[in-house]
Amino acid sequence: MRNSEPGVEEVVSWLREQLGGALLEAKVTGRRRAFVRVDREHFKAAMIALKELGMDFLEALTGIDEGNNIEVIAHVGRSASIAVKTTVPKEDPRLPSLVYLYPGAEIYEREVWEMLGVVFEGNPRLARTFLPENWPKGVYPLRRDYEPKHPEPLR
Amino acid sequence: MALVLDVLSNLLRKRATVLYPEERREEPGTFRGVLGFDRNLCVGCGLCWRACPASAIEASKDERGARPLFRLEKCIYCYLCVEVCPRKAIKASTQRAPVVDDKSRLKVG
Amino acid sequence: MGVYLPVGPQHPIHPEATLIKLKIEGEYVVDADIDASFVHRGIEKALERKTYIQGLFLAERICGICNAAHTICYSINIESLAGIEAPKRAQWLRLIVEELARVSSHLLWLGLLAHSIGFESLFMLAFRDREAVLDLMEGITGGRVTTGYNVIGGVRRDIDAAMAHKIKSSLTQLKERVLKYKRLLGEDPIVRARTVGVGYLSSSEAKELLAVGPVARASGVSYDIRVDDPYLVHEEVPFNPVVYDTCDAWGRAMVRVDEILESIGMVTYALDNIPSGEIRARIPQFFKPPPGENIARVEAPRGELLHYVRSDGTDKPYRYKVRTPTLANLAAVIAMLRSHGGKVVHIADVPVIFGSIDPCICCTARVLVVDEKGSARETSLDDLSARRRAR
Amino acid sequence: MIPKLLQVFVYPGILYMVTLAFFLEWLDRKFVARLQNRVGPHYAGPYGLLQPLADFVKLLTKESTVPSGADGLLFTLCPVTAFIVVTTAVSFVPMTSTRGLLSTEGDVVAVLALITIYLLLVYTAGASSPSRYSLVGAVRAAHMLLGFELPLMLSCLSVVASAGSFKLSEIAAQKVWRVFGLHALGFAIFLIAAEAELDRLPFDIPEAEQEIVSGWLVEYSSWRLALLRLTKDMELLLLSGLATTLFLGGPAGPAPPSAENLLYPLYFLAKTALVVFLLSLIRASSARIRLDQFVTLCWRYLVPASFAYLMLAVWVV
Repeated sequence: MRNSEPGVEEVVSWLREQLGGALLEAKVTGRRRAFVRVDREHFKAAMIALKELGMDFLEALTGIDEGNNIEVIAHVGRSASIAVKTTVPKEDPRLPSLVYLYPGAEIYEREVWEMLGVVFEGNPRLARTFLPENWPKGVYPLRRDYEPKHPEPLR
Repeated sequence: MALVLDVLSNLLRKRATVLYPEERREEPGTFRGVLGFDRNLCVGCGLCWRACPASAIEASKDERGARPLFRLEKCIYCYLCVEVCPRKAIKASTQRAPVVDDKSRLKVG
Repeated sequence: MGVYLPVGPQHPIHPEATLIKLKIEGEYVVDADIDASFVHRGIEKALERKTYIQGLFLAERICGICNAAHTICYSINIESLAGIEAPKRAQWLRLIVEELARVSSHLLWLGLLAHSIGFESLFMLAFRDREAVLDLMEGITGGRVTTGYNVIGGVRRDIDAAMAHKIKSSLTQLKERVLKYKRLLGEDPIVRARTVGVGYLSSSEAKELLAVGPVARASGVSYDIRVDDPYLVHEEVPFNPVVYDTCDAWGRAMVRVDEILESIGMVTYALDNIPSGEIRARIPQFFKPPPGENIARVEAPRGELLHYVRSDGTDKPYRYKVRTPTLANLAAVIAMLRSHGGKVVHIADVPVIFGSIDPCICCTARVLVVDEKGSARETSLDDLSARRRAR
Repeated sequence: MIPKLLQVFVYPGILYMVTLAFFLEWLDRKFVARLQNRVGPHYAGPYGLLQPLADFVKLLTKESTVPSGADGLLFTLCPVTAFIVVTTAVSFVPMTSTRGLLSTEGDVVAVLALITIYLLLVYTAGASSPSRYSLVGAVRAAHMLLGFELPLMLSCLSVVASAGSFKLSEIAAQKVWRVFGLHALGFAIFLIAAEAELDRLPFDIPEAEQEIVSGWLVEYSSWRLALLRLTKDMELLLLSGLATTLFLGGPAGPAPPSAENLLYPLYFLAKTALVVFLLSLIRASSARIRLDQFVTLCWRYLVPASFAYLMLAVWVV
């Protein structure tokens, strides 16, 4: 018994209808895969539109360092997986938090914040979870400019 | 309490544990084990040490030219080198990694 | 004023290297937070430095128990990125090994559940029965746990008739054992007393907190990637997803035990109807997929696993994201650990609740731990105890 | 005088009790292992017989530490007094003949009192060390005390009522098996209460590894821990010996009068082994219940059942 979620084309057409011009790019790359790009201001509107359509499951938040800006991808959907992409300049990496839409996203946002430095405004607890306690502030390991030293043996 | 009968039935069953040093577990014989290396087949092309994900193969030389030197302590037994070697000089085996006290005995080839 | 009790990373019995910070009043847990920063290995950063073929063997070691899931997800991800299609027989073989890995992972979890409620004998018996499945895995793939079986383009070894017969016979024996455990979970008064109503997660909470896998399916959320987004030959192998709606640790136990029975059925069916043919599509020596990005999703034993790759045309991925099921369930488990809404959580329930999501923290923590200031390791220990005293 | 000293320290005395305690621990570990399809102690001595002794000696060689912030005197005093208390209790139990090493009027009450004193020592031992885990363990031990104390005592008193005497040696002399028919209830209650008193599964709540590491034992090391573990073994000997005397008709058995003092210890051994077998069976087939569930189990089922058994023992049997 398949989940009662709409198909890929239906979602993309709904987004096009809801966001109109703000939807910069939308391509369906498989039976259940679609990549959609919006700019920063309409990221919140796009997520609300998806939630109204019944896509109530946020799979993951991916952060990618693209030189001078950081791309954040929100993977939404149980059977069809829609990737909502948006870019954020490195000097001012701020995005509205998705916690009020998906309370479980708090952990994903903490991870992207810790690894890439994208601040999600409105996240109740942007606390350190995955990096060790003595990790220096402001160093984001998943950024391209970060060169990991091979850990020397303790003794 | 529902496990009482099952637990009592274990009294009649032979013990499941294997007393390791004296007895050995009979193995299916398909284990991906320690690498073997045949120097005469090897032409020193270097495909193996480029392919190794754990950089466990060192490029070294001997009188006959370039040749790989396998470090078993880093090897993860993924057998990429076995597949990539054009001359089939690297041999598969089902022998488990040896437990040694000095690292020099962990070099193969 | 609660007392702060750390169920710490070095807890001798705690299966995973996480620090659960509990605020307790008497025997009741009032608040909880999780710090999973103790076993970070930097898989995602390392994957950016390895070629696609080498990266497979790193992805395989993200998690010890569900490594079939990770390798299948990685291979499918790169294959659809590069437009390669694994041969039919390879997809059937992948399905068999994946379901066998699920059986071994769920049996391991059953042992750990028994251990967390102090049921020593069930722990011993579950692990004894799991040995049969591990021997099968070694027979088919050459490795008990780190199988190295799936590669980009197909699988490495084939299953011949003798091996198929051996699988079927030992799985039928295993099936009786698992049916006995299922009856035990249903009838044993002490097991029921320790799991029924423990770790309550209502189905609305499960949806909100984005729970996945058995945790979601035990709370009435019917979400199984093998049904919703089939990736191997799941359409051709009949199976019905297991959904319970008791929303508690007992429900999760029953979901996992039923899934073992489902998987045994799938493997036996697959062995009878497997098509013949090639098992591996050759890929070029220096493999460079075209630039682009791709998402692969697999139903790992713990839940839905997502791999995302972004390639820039070179032989190394530009970015490789792995989101493991335990990361998705972390938010749900924090909510379960707090006594809320009339449901009181005892200290004795903490291992059961945390164990009920079948945590695999090594999967979840994947970024390199690097000491910037050389001797940081020593200072952090004093710093850790200093902070504890200050609290 | 010498034979008396010899008796107290060697034969039916401390040395014999300690070897018996180690033997029972070996029996229990070996039996639970067999039930779980394992091997159990195997390497120390023939069939692992010397394993408990090996553990004891190994612990003695370890460095003995007293945690800072612990109440030093109490921390050391508790293991020693606990051992003395339990050893005196064991000396009441008739092991080699129908008369124990010590035997006075009303020594059933004395044994029960000594058991309660031991349990209070468990609480002070846990409370005296500063670690959070031992504090939680100690409070749990005290909490459990309220649960199983009453059923244990009532089942003993019911046997005293049906035997008509408070002296263990007289009860043992009657050589009456009180296990069949109505007495099976009393025997079952005693076994469950004994399992709880020995902190063994399904009632090992004060030492629950998974939750509070090893409860009140967590800060103890080397000789103190060795002594505490020996005391636990002695307690196992005490309770199974008590069960033999009260319910299985003491160390008596069909034996010609001349070979009596040779066969009685063997009978005692066989019957105690039977009791340890039953205790191990309970341990091997159950999970651990929570503290609140334990207290409800005691007060809702065990206590009324033991009262009922007391009534029956007095009027019917």
